Amino acid sequence: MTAIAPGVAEPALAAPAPRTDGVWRTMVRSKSGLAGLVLVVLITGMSYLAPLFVDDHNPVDAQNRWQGPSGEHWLGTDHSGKDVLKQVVLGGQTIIYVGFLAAVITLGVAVVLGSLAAYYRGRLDSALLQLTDIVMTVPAVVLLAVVGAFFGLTTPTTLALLLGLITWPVLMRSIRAQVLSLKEREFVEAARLQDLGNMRIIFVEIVPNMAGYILINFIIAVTNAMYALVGLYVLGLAPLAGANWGIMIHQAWTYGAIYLPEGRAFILAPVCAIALFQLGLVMLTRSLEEIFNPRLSKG
Amino acid sequence: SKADPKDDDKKSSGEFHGAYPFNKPPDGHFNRGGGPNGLAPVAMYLLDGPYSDLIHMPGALWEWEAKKWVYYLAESSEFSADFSTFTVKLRAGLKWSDGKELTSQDYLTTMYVQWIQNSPSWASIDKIEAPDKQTFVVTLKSPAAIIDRYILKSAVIDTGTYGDFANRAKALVESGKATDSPEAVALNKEFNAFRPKGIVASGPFTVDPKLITAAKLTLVKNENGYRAGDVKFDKIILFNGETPDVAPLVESKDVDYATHGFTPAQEKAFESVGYRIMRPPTYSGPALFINHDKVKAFSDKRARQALAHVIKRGDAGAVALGDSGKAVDFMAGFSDVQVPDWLSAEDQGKLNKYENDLAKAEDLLTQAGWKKKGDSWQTPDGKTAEFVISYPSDFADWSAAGDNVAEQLSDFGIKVTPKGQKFESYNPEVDKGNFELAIHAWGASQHPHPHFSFSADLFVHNIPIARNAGGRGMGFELKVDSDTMGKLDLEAVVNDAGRGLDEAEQKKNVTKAALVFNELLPIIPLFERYGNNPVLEGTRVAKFPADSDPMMKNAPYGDNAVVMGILGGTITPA
Amino acid sequence: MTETALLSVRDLRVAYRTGGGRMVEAVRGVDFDLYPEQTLALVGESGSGKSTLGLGLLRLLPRTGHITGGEVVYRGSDPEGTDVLRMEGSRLRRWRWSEVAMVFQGAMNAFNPVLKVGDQFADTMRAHLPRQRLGKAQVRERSAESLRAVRLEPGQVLDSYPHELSGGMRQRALIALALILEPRVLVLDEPTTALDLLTQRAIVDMLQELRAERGFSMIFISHDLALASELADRVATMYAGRIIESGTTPDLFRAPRHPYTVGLIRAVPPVRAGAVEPVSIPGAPPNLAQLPPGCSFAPRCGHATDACEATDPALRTVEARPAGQPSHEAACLHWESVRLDTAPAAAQDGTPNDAPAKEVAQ
Amino acid sequence: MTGEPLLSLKHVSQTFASKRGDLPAVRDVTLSVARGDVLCLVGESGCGKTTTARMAAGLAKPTAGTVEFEGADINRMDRERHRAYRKAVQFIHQDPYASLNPIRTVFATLSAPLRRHGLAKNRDEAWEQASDLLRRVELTPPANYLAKYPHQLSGGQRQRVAVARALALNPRLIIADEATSMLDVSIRVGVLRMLTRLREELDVGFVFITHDLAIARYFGAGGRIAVMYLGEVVEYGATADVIDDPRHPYTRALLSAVPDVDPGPEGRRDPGLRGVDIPSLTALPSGCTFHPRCPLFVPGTCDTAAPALRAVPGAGQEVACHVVAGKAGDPDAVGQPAGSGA
Amino acid sequence: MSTTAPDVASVRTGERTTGIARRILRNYVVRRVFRSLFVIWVVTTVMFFMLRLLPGNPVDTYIATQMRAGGSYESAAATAAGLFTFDPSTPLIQQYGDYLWALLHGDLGNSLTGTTVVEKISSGLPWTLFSVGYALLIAIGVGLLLGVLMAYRRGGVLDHTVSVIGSVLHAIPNYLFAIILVVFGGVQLGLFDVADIRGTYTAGVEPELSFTFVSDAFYHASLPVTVYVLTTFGTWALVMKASTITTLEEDYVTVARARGLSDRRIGTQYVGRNAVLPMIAQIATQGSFVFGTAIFVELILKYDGISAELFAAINDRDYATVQGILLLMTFVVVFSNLLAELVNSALDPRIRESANGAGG
Ligand SMILES: Nc1ncnc2c1ncn2[C@@H]1O[C@H](COP(=O)(O)OP(=O)(O)OP(=O)(O)O)[C@@H](O)[C@H]1O
Ligand SMILES: Nc1ncnc2c1ncn2[C@@H]1O[C@H](COP(=O)(O)OP(=O)(O)OP(=O)(O)O)[C@@H](O)[C@H]1O
Ligand SMILES: [Mg+2]
Ligand SMILES: [Mg+2]
Repeated sequence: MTAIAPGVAEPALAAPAPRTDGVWRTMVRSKSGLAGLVLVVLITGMSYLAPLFVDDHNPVDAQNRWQGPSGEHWLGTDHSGKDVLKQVVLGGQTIIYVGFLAAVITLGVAVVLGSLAAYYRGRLDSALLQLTDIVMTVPAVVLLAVVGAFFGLTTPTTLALLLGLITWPVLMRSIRAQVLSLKEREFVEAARLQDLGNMRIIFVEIVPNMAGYILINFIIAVTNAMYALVGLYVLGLAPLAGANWGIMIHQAWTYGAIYLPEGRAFILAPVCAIALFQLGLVMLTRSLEEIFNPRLSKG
Repeated sequence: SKADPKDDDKKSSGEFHGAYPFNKPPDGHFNRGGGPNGLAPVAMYLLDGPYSDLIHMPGALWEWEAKKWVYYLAESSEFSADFSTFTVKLRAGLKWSDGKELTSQDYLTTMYVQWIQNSPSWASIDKIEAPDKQTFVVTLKSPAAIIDRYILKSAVIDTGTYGDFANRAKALVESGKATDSPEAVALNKEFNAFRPKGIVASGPFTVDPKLITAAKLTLVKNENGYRAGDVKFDKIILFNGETPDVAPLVESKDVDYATHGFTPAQEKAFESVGYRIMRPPTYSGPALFINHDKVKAFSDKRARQALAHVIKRGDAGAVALGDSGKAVDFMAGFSDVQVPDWLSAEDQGKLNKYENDLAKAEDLLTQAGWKKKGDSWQTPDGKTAEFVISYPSDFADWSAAGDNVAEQLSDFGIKVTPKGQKFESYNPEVDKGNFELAIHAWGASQHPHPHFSFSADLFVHNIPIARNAGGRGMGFELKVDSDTMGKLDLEAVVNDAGRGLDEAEQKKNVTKAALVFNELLPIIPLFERYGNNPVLEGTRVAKFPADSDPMMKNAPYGDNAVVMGILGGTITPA
Repeated sequence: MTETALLSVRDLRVAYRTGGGRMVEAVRGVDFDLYPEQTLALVGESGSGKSTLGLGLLRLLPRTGHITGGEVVYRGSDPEGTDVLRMEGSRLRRWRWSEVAMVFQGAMNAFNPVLKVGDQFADTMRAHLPRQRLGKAQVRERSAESLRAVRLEPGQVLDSYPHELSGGMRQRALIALALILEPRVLVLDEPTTALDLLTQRAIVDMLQELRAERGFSMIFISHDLALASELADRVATMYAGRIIESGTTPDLFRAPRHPYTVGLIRAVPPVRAGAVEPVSIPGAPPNLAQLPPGCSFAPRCGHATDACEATDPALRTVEARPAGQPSHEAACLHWESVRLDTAPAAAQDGTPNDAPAKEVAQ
Repeated sequence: MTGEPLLSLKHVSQTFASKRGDLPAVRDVTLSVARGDVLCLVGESGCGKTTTARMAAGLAKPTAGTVEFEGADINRMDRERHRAYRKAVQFIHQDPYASLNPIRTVFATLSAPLRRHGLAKNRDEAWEQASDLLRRVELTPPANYLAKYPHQLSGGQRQRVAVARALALNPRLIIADEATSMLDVSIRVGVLRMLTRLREELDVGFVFITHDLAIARYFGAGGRIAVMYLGEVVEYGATADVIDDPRHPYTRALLSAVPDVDPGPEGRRDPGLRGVDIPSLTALPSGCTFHPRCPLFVPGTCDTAAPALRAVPGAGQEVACHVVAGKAGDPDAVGQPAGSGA
Repeated sequence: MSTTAPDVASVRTGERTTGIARRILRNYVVRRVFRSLFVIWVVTTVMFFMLRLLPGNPVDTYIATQMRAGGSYESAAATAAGLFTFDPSTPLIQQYGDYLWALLHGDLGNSLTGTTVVEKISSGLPWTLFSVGYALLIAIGVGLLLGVLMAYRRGGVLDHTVSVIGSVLHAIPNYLFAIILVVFGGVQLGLFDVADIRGTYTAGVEPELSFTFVSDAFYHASLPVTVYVLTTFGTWALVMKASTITTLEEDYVTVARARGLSDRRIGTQYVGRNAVLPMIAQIATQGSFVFGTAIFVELILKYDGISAELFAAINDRDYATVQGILLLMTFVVVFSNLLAELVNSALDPRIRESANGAGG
């Protein structure tokens, strides 16, 4: 929502024959994929494990506001004299949680509705298509403002729910397109001929065939949700409770950290944290793409 | 690597670069309306705020330190001995920018248009007259301390443009119609839709509609205007925008003076590129509001006093505004600067200054029935003390104060979670009473009289006025029982403080209100906000008033010292 | 036929890069000569490297494919010959299609779907012929002529988009396009597999007429032996990236000497009554990434002996002929005992053909 | 051939709607097949073979006519009978690469119908039965194959798995749509033999679709054959009769177009068609749809009335041709190819 | 063998076919337009009620604005009291009815401040369309070009650089990027005059079709355009790369190479054109992002477009203005989708015929 996003990756209709063997090998073989994996694991690990080791008390120190990086404060202090590094280390949990949960919701809704619509066609399909048209047309800002005002958006879970519920239509459409083509595949017809049951056909025979596509879009959805969350803070639609990267960026922004050489760490650190996490995910996506789309694999 | 030629470039003869948000057409328009400075112009008039005094001049502006008027369009003013009338004498030979003569008739026009707009000034006006071209007489219904301000600070508008409306208003006033009569309402509606083609100015500057863009507004010289000869600048350029939009322009030295609420970080950055920071008092600031209806744990005044002892108000101020956030000392309900003017030394001594004292606070809480359990406090009803503090996330200083208070209290053992919201949704929530703790404003920056401060502290977000928003605000009952003053009606006391013209009587009521406020602490003022206005000297503007200048006591949003300096010819091009 | 060969291929090797940095050799040392006005048929099962060989000749391999060795010499106007593998840039570009053109396996997709057929004809001509010689009308006239030669209605076809043509029409249009610059060699990669019988028949007949008329050479790639036998003067059988038998058409179809060729012929059921029962070759086509040592056909071969599993036999001359005429050669240690009518024992009892005859890793 | 027809198509038609207009892919086709019987459908690409097969398999509803299973219309059956029909009639697709779900093992593919229809109560039973099925399609030992994914199998093996799946529900009729055309020459015959054996051993009926006359002849030996052209059956009869003694000019053209390794003494005959291009289904020629290409074309007759399928005196099969039906006995003597001069 | 095309074949259904086809087509277009109108109506209605559910009122927002600029609460409150033409007491349903009725008459109503909504929209819209359109054009152009190059040299330096830079830049929210650009590029490095470049054009330049004005407009647009382009081109490049890779594998590309066509011809007409096809729909959906994403950039750079207008109107609870702008946006979205369909069928002959085929 904060950038012109061409949206979801193109449906890659090549049957994603998963190469059960060598997933790990492919992953490790590609240097960038491995780097991505390491980044993601490191940052997630830091965000979730650090609170176990780091004292989360980060006292205000009104005398030491906007200190540049020093031995005591590696990344300096913020507008209230709090240690920036500590905030970065401790501030990833919510963002990552919201990103993942929102992505799960987006994907869940998109996959279920998309495959049902494509499989059953008819009225259900056109109704759902109409719905996506509408949800996509209503500008997210307005939707967020209204829903935000009503649901209070106080917990990460409600935030994730909201983000998820807003972002599903684009993905739903491409899942639908994929299922439309998959359901014409002969193996689906074969399953129908054997009366295997529609639900089983959809969710056991068809959907797993999009696993690669779904996984990749899941990752895209995670990164989108993370920045949408930051956008929510900046728009003032999500209450600024607690401390996380999004709130840090918002504070750095409102307190004008960018103007102060000593304050730049405060704004750059969370931006970098998110950017690195995202970069990690993107690089990971590339190897995943290779795993799921053998046509792309190169030497 | 800033090249000199660039700086030279900016020096171009006699330009003053200010910054203030304005409304660009088509939203912004040229219907100035009849309001006094800061009061009731038609919504979305091109330019609110102090700079508009350069175009539509008021009769006079106030010098806060000297406590006297500096006369502009007016030559003098006085109350009759029995305070039944107030007379303004206009200068002779004043001209509008369209060449017409500026007379007391225009004052009539102004005041009648104010009537159309339902201005509070008419609350105490009975009748207005212009016996001759230079004289304007107001007959008062009831004497009010503030009527002279309403009248003198009104931006005078021209009869050529607004005369028709004024005449129709006059007819209604004379036929005894009230402002809520259907005719008046219709007239008001019509007036609000009125869109003059341009501005007819009385001051040394006017607006060329061609020179308005979303980015900046250029005020050009009005040679006909009063003081046009004294003002040394040819042009005033105002950059549009709020704090984050304007900050880069300041940083790049494109702005000579800005009144925005900059953050300490920005302020520091400005200083490093050569700005001086002026710190005029604003006579107001953020306070901790408590929802008395909802949070019973604080219904005991000792609990509130304990809070005041816990919170390091200086820290909150420093975090929020750096050097411009000064801890409130007297806790009298109005600005520390003004306390000596209104309270005797003895009464000042009676004020509890609520020094930072955790032991005292614990003591008070224990007396109030709180219990400490481990690191955290329990309220008298045995629950762990946990509260949410709301604040508008878009006001950097308030949200910093809110965060800081939350942390200080949490460190003390009262767990407080911050919750930032956009002001637009936050403010109505407060008025509806949907909060536990909140940061909101105390004090008054427009008017020097403490009546306005108390009104802000006790009425605006409390039962008397919050009613308009459909709630009880902080729900503090104004009929109080105090140790110092016994039982009394605070609402009446505050209103009385602003009524009448007997200064001694006013002081008595102000003192009463101050002492009761100090004891009961319905709200806990945190710090007083001083301006942190960056000024750039030597580039386009030679000098701004020194910090020691008495004019620096003027509230920048009420009677702006820089605007007055430009008008007076004391602020000059470099 | 005493002329020199138009195209000489020696020890050509093509490998594909596959995942994991591995290479798969799809063409493993192929030799042949193509003489003017001659048709060489390449037959073999799916995956035996026929298309790869064809693409390799024109240097059109996909990104992952590489020519790893050998040489291809083309003797068009220059009797010295040009080394195709050394040609680069615009020389290569101009050589393609004007000297050697190719009709592809997936002709359905050989035309750009968003350009009219006529524009694609024009594109081709403009890329090769000097601009001044080509007026709009000339381009159209030449295209029309070419289309008429393949019995298409030029007025209709030139203004159509590819999808508006039926499969057969598209295939013929592609042949017309291939012939428009009058190349000396035409490589046809299974030009009719996707088409039905009657269309296939029409195209084959037409190719024969055109060849008679214009005298180009053809390399005809197919897995349909019967079709190959109708069109070709010479046939080469490919198996696992190599030519394992080659000779004149009667050599291969009347007296094949490689058990694989024999198997292929015997696997085709005849349409006429009274012919012998078809028999399939046991086992599955080989996996190029894991070829057995020795003869790659040995695991499926009824004649195989221990020797076959140890040595990979080179082509041996079955019947020598003078230069310029194809000798009959077979790459089998036991060629002397192989006969079309002596069926290998293994296949006769109907051993499931996919269950490996000998334990071969899948 | 033998017994009551198991499945019969009665005057079925299928018309698709397209942007260019109605597309009559199958028109008024009547065919039937009994247990253990084999019916081959042959014809050029696009003549409606697959569409007919899909209607027979219940994958598409005919726009006219009925498909009857044991005498009852399959589109009007109650649930119970429809279920019985589903189990009894199975379908094998052309492409063994597409008809197996790439992400499911052979065992998963085979056990799904077994479990779903209660033929196997638990995994062990399913495993047992799946092994039996594999043995039946000659994939032995089954344990080698059950855990494999389709991409680990060769084309022939895959097609065998597809057959095994079709056999899972003990069908009485299998509809095979070009079931061997994607397979390599060298393994095609193996699969055909296996299917023949099933037909013989299990008494399964077959509708076998192919465009390869040689295969039709080989697999359909002893059965019947229907030659289709532009959605209609133009010749229908015993395989031997039709192939060895074709009567319809279209069938004859087809047969003469078959390439042959060893064309025999008289060489290949020219199909003698007047046109190469198949007319579009959206703009069908009037009268006999074959008349624009037909060497026997008689103006005034062939381009006005559509011929019906009729028994031809002196031959076992039925033919839809005005000319052939009119001049019985010696089709080779039928008048001059009328179109050649025109 | 005779080659005559069906000579006597009196085509059975010739005339009728075209008639039917046209009818279906007309039908289809009609259906499509009805669907679009339905979406517009639903969105309009949903928005109408949602807006009114927003807490707060114009007075509070006015106060907030004043305070953010540094004014005090009390002064701002006094200024704002009772000044807006805002009557919340009318029943919602009646308001809705009035709204629809006015809308049917082409009247978008007046903003809170009395300006007509049409006037507001026409003052902001051209600038947003100009800047965002211009940026989209550049971003898509550059992105597509890079995408094709990346696909050709897959795994090369360019591929990796653009991938990394593109995804990092895309990851930075554009408002943050805008302020970074202003503070670092303008203030610190002095690459441009921060004060001068703000706004849509220089005060005093007559808005007319003159060289001065047009070049001035481009000059002022350069900052927002830079932001939009830098934050989006990478994604376009990546999407285009994927699409190109697929296209490169198509047979007709190999055939084109075999035909000896020049690389340029192949790159544009054979690869590029086909690779762009699947992206057209995606480009169209940008219509909806156009307004939504420009908000902060327009605010920060004081670029006086419609997005800033919308955001301000939402904050001001200026219902009529918000509704007006949203209606416009809905139109843009719906019609850019329609347009995409048209463009797609213009570029892709296959779609022209089968857009509604095989519905079976
Ligand atoms: N792009 C590629 N990357 C990797 N391997 C390839 C590629 N193209 C072909 N191969 C492999 O090279 C071998 C030869 O393929 P080729 O297409 O030349 O066979 P073919 O004889 O033409 O088969 P068919 O009859 O199916 O067309 C096969 O094993 C195939 O899997
Ligand atoms: N779902 C459909 N929608 C529209 N037209 C269809 C559809 N299915 C088939 N057709 C058309 O119906 C005609 C008959 O198709 P069908 O698939 O039955 O032919 P076929 O004989 O099986 O051909 P092939 O040998 O190529 O498989 C063709 O022209 C085809 O394009
Ligand atoms: Mg091939
Ligand atoms: Mg078919």
